[in-house]
Order: sequence, then C-alpha cells, then structure tokens
Amino acid sequence: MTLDAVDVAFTEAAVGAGIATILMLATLAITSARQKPSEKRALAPMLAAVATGLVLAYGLADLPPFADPEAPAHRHVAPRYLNESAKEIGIPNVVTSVLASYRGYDTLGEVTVIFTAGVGVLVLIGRTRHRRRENDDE
Amino acid sequence: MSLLSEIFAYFNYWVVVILIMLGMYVVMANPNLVKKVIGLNIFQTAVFIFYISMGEIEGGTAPILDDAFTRYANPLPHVLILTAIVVGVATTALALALAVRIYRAYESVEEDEIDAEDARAEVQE
Amino acid sequence: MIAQSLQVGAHLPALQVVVPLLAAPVCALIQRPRVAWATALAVSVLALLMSSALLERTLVAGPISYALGGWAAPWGIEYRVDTVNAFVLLIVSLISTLVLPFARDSVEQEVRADRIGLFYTAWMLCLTGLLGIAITGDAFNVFVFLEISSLSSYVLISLGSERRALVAAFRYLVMGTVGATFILIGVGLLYTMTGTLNMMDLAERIGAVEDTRAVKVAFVFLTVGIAIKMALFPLHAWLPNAYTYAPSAVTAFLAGSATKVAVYVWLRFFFTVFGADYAIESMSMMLLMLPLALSGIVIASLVAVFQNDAKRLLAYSSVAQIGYMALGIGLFSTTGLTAAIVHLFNHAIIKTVLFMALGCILLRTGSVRIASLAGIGRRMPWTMAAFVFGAMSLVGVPLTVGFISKWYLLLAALEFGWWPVAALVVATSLLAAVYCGRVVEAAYFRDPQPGSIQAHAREAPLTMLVPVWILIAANIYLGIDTDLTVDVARRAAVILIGAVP
Amino acid sequence: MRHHIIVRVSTRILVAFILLFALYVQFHGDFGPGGGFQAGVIFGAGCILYGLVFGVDALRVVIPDAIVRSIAALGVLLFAGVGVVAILAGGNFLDYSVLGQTPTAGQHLGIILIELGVGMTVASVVILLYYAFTNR
Repeated sequence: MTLDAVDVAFTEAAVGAGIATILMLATLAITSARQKPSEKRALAPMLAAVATGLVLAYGLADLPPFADPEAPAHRHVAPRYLNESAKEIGIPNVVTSVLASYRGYDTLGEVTVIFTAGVGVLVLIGRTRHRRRENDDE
Repeated sequence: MSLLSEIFAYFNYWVVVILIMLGMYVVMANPNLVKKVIGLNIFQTAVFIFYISMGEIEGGTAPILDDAFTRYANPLPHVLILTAIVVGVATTALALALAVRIYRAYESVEEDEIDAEDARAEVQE
Repeated sequence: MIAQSLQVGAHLPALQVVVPLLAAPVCALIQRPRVAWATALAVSVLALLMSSALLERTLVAGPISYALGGWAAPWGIEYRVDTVNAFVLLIVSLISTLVLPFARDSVEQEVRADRIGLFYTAWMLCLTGLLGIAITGDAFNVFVFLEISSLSSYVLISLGSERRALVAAFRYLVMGTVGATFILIGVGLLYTMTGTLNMMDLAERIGAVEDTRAVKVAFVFLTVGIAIKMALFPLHAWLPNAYTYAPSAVTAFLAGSATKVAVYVWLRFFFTVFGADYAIESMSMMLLMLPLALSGIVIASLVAVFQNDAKRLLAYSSVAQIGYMALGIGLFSTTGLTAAIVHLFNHAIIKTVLFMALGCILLRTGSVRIASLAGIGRRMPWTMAAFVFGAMSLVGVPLTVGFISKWYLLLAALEFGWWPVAALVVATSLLAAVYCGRVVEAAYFRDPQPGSIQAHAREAPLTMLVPVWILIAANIYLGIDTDLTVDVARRAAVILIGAVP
Repeated sequence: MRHHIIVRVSTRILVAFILLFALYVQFHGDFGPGGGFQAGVIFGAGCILYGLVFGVDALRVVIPDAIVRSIAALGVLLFAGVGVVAILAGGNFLDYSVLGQTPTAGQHLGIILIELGVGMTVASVVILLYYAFTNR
C-alpha cells in the first residue's frame, strides 16, 4: 500500500537526517540520567489514553473508506488545485503550488514557528555574548 | 464487504488509534522528561499518518502533474501535514532545550526527583 | 494621498498580524535591549490603532473579508473580521500596549541582559500568534498561529528568574502540545467529512453531515483541545505554575490575552462552525459545561484562598474566572454570551492590573509571598492602592467593571430562573473578597520585619505606575459608562447566536 | 574522528555534494518533490556533518553564530517582505501575481523568493540548534 505522498516522505527523510542528529546530541547531553521503574501513576494515564483512543476509533470507523475517490475531502476544494494550478501558477508540483501560493500564508506561519523555536533554543541554551554572571540559575 | 476487507480498508486508521494511545500513555505516565518528548512525537506522528491517509485516492499518483497520469492523490492533506511536521520538529527542539536546562538546574530529568527537590526548597523558604 | 490611505485601510486585516510578525525578526536582529523594547512598544501601539480601526469598521459596515495571496476562500486562506474578533484583537493589542511600558524595568531586573533582545522577539511572536488566531477565518490557520503563540509563550515563561520556571514551561509545553494536536485531529476530521477548511464554508457544509459520528468526534476533540489551551477546569493544571514563575510582565500579558483568545476560539467553533443548535442539542453541551464551569469556579476559588504566594493566588483566581466565562457560554442565551464576552474584556483589564501591581512589588522587594508583603502598603502606597482597586473590581464591587460582568451573569442565570447558580456566583464573589483580602490585610495591617527589604522599599517607578493607573482608570470609567463594552459585547453575542434578542 | 584521513577527505567531498544537492532541491521544488524546507534541512545536515568530523569550532569559523542568527531572521523578513511588496504593487498580501509581467511569471518569481526565505530560515535554525545543543 503506498500513499503517494512524495513531498511528505522527502521531508520526513530530510528531518530524519538533520534533526534526528540534533535530537541524539541533546539526549547524549543528559544521558547520565537513568530511568527508574515507576508503576504507581500508570492507571490514570492508561485510562485517559484508552478513552482517547476509543473516542477516536468511534469517529474514524465512520469515515469514508481508505482511498475512496468519492470522499468529500477530494470533491470540494482539492480538485481546483489539481485542475487549475497548471494554468494559475504554472508549475507541475501541485504540493508546491498549494504550499507556496494557495496556502502560502500557512507556510509563512510555519517559517515563523521554526524561527520561534530557534529563538527559544537560543535563549535557553545558546552561547551568550557575555560569559555567565555570578549566582545565575545555571 | 467481507470482514477482512473491512479491516483492511481502515487499516491506516487502526494504526493511528494505536499510536495515539501509545503516545499519550508515554507522555502522561513516563516520569522521564526526554521520554515524554518521545511520547509527544509518537502522538504527533499518528496524526501525520491520519492526514496522509485521508489524502490518498484509489489509483492515484503523487500530485506532480504529468500528461501520463490523470488521477492524483489529494495534495491538500500533504501540504497541511508538511506544516504539522515542521511544527512538531520545532516543538521537539524547544522541549529538548528546556530538558537540557532543567537537567543543568536540577541534575535530573526525572519528574519525581525534580518535584522532591522543589518541595525541599519550598520547606527551606 | 487619499487613495494611498484607502489602500492601507483595505489591507488592515493583513497588516494587523504582519506588522508584529515583521517586528519579531527585526527585534532579533537589533539585540540591544532598549531598542528592541522601543520597537516592540511602537509596533504594539500600531497594532492597537489598527484593531480599533477594524472594530469601528465592523460596527459600521459589518464583517470584512480579506483573501490572503489573492486566492478567494475556500481555496485560499481568508481573514474574516466581525465585531466578535475585532473586539478580541482590541483586547490583545491593548493589553500588550499597556504591559510593555511596564515591562522595561521589570524585565531588566528579572531577565538576564543578553537575553532581553530575544525576549522582546518572543513577545512580538506571541502577539503575532494571538492576533493571528483571533483574526483568521481558516480552521487550519488557527492551528498554525496557535503554535506560534504557544511556542513563544513557553519561551517567555521559561525566562522567569527561578529554575521552577523551566519546569513550569516544560509542563505547559507538554499539555499545550497535546491540546494543539487534539485541535489538529478535530480539524482533520472536519476536513475529511466536508472537504474544506474555511470556517464559513465549513458552517455551510457541516449541516449535511452533522449526524455522523466523525463530526461528533471532531467536536469532542476540538472542545477538549481548546479547553486545555484556555485552562478550563479540570484541564487547568499547567496554568498556576506557569503564571507563578513567569516574569511579571509575561504573567500580566498572558493573563490578559492568551486564555481570552482561547475562549474566543471556543466561541468561534461552537457558534460559527458547528452552530449553536448543534452544540446545545446534539452534543448536550449545556449539561456538560455547567457542572464543569460551576465546579471550576468553586474549587479554584477555594484553592486560591489557601495560597501563600500572591501570584499563584491570582493564577488560581484566573482559573475561576475562566469558569465564569464558561458559565456565560454554557447558558447559551444572548445575555449569557454577552456576560461571557464582557467578562472576557473586563477580566483582561482586571487581572492584568493585579499582576502588574505584584510585578511592581517584585521589582522593589523580590518576593510576593504573602508573608513578605507585610507593611508594603505604607512603603508603596500607589502600587497597593491600585491593587486594592483592582481587587474590588475582581470581587465585583459596584462602579467597577467587575460588577458589570457579574451583573450580566446574574441576569443570564435568572432568565432561566436558576437561583442556585445566581447564588453561587454571589457566594464565589465573596470568596474572591477573602483571597484578595489576605493580600490587602498583610500589606496594610501587618508590620514589616525591621531591617528587611520590605521595610525600606521605595515606590515603583513612574513608567510602571502610569500604565497600572491607566488600567485602574479604565476599570472605573468602564464600570460607570457601560455603553462601550456592553454594547459591543451584545452585538458580538447577537452575531454569534445569529438571532435578534 | 579528526585524525582519520579517509574520513576527512571523504567528508569534504561528501559535504560539497550535499550542499549542491540542497541547492538543487531548493530550486527544483517546482518540478519534483522538495522546496525550501527540505533544502534547508539538507543544507543544515551537510554543515552538521562537517561539524561532526572537523569539530563544531571549525564549523563556527566558517559560519559564525552571529551570521546564522541574522540569516534566520532575514529568511522570515524575506518571506513576509515579498508579501508586503505585493501589497505595494497593488495586490493583496502574498499575491505574487502582481509581481511579474504576467500572473504566472509573478507566481514563479514569488514562489522562488519565498522558498528561498524558507530555506534560509530552516538551514540557519538547523545549524543554530546544532551549535546550541553542543554547548556545554
């Protein structure tokens, strides 16, 4: 079963190569912390997780079957992207057309999210211009 | 529709449900902050699978226009999930940065140890 | 020249969000604390002017639609401004504008100097996110801007001076991400069933599929996800620590804006997307929300009474106040909604001023534990006087805005003849008097330890006192002249419920 | 790894190809899969590979902290700036059609520019994360 989501696959691959490395480094930085077995609080989370799963399953079982071309998701907004984007935007990759133009504003938001994360990481653990002050929290 | 094809038609969705339960459980039950972040990632990945699944069309190809094909997968869910993946990565990076700082401040990333430490500081005040 | 100004007017909805968005990287490039602060303040003032212009236009000419990228909805992303969200835009930019002058000194004391440039970058991003959520007419776009505001608020909270701020930010991040992912699931389900993401388009198409289980589940996930973000009891666990350990200016800003925007998103989905009838009849929201709202009000107020830290006390009070808004919404009448929306505004200006007053004390003494507030009323008379006025408004003393909120809430409850609910509202107001009273009692009727910092504290600087007293003036003026807020809130309620009262 | 000559030489060659591939993905996203985000991550990953083999300080010499931070901010400014230019040219925010002689030419130009903005921010944030997480 394939999903024909080449752009998504590509992104996941790139993220795996680039970000996973950082994730690994971050984990290395705090690996001396060891896992202790702790069973006492497991019941309530279990119930919450199962409840969420059941509610979701209840709804998902009602969706149009997988890959059904008649599903409403494919009949209303999406056809315009596939049929008109060649004329309106003029590039063959429809995902790029939607991402960069039809819903370009979401992408601006997405870049802003990345920037926000960058700012946050810099504030938290970035190298700072002055050396650390006395009695600081670190 | 036979039972088997019924199960198969919704196979992706079952995976989504199981991953969501797994992710939520790890997020809530595991006291290790780094593992909580991993739980969040599982949770988010489940939603990515849900979105891509709903974009697929029987007999469609990747939505890159070419004269050889007439039927394409729905590009919109792909776009949405690209955004969501990016948001997920950004959240992970920030969460890990916080975990690193917490480790420097408490010398632990175990929730119960951190709480115990805070309780001790509270008594001293 | 006229053509020029008309053109700017036509792009106001986009500029409302884009100007702070542009200011964020500019602040990051500047890095110098005072310049970054001045930029943030200037942009905030500009945002306030734009939101007032937008509110005025929606009152005169009805909803404004703006097609981003020039692509008409539902193919492109639409910004849609009506009286409801114009009012929310005004609240958010007003709070940011009033807290920023106060923030300069407060932040310089609480945040390390080399982080201040990025602090204001995060502030601008948070403002961008909040305004973006409020203005958009696209369900997925809500998620994107929600994440901008969430990530930046985790950063802002983590900058508190104690290490517990880090843990508070982490826990908020975990809960916030679960909430946002729930919203993502809800939006995904709605898209699968209708094929659209535009809210107006969703509202039109949802009727045909509203009996399906998928739409019901979408409703549940959206409700729970947004409830986490607005800290509705019992999903409020992230809020008390986040508000207690965040820098004072951040607490004041978020308390006045972030939860309010989440309440707005709730309103938007309940009333515009799903429709009031669906929410009440199919999902029996009334039965679910009233107990949650009422128990949230009672329990959070009681917990507040027993707090030893004034910031945490006010944080629990905020959870209770969210309960009042949920109560107003849960009554599902024009009066109830009016009460909720009025309280949205009023609570923003009440809680912001209370947290700002605590920020002044924190600047001078370094602690807002109730025990260490002893005698502060004599050392910092203006600050504490402001706190007393704010507290009176929170309790709901007549001639303050707090009274107006409670009054409409009582009216809404009595419309249904629900005396016990009305009595509970009054009783919990007394609880508010008790917990605020603890702070006031310590400040005025106890003596400071001789030789302590408190005994020699100076009054806060004017840059902090002036915004505090502007808000107090607003609390009293809008408590007497109610036309402004109640009128707008009523019109907003009518738009949401879709009927003439 | 700093002393293994084979690793060092092959890394140099590999990094060159990775960066080249990143540029290909950046500017070819219109036709195949890819675009600014993927290109940015690949570019960042290439730089991280260099940093892993030659040391993070060697990478810092090539790409200093201050530059990385500025490019992250400039990428956002470029993207939003294209939107503002569209307003000045008489369209709505981010309406690229008004940027060129014909609407499709404008769309092309707009998409290339904003993808560049995305790539800049993503690549520099990836490098920035690497710098930050290797700080001790």
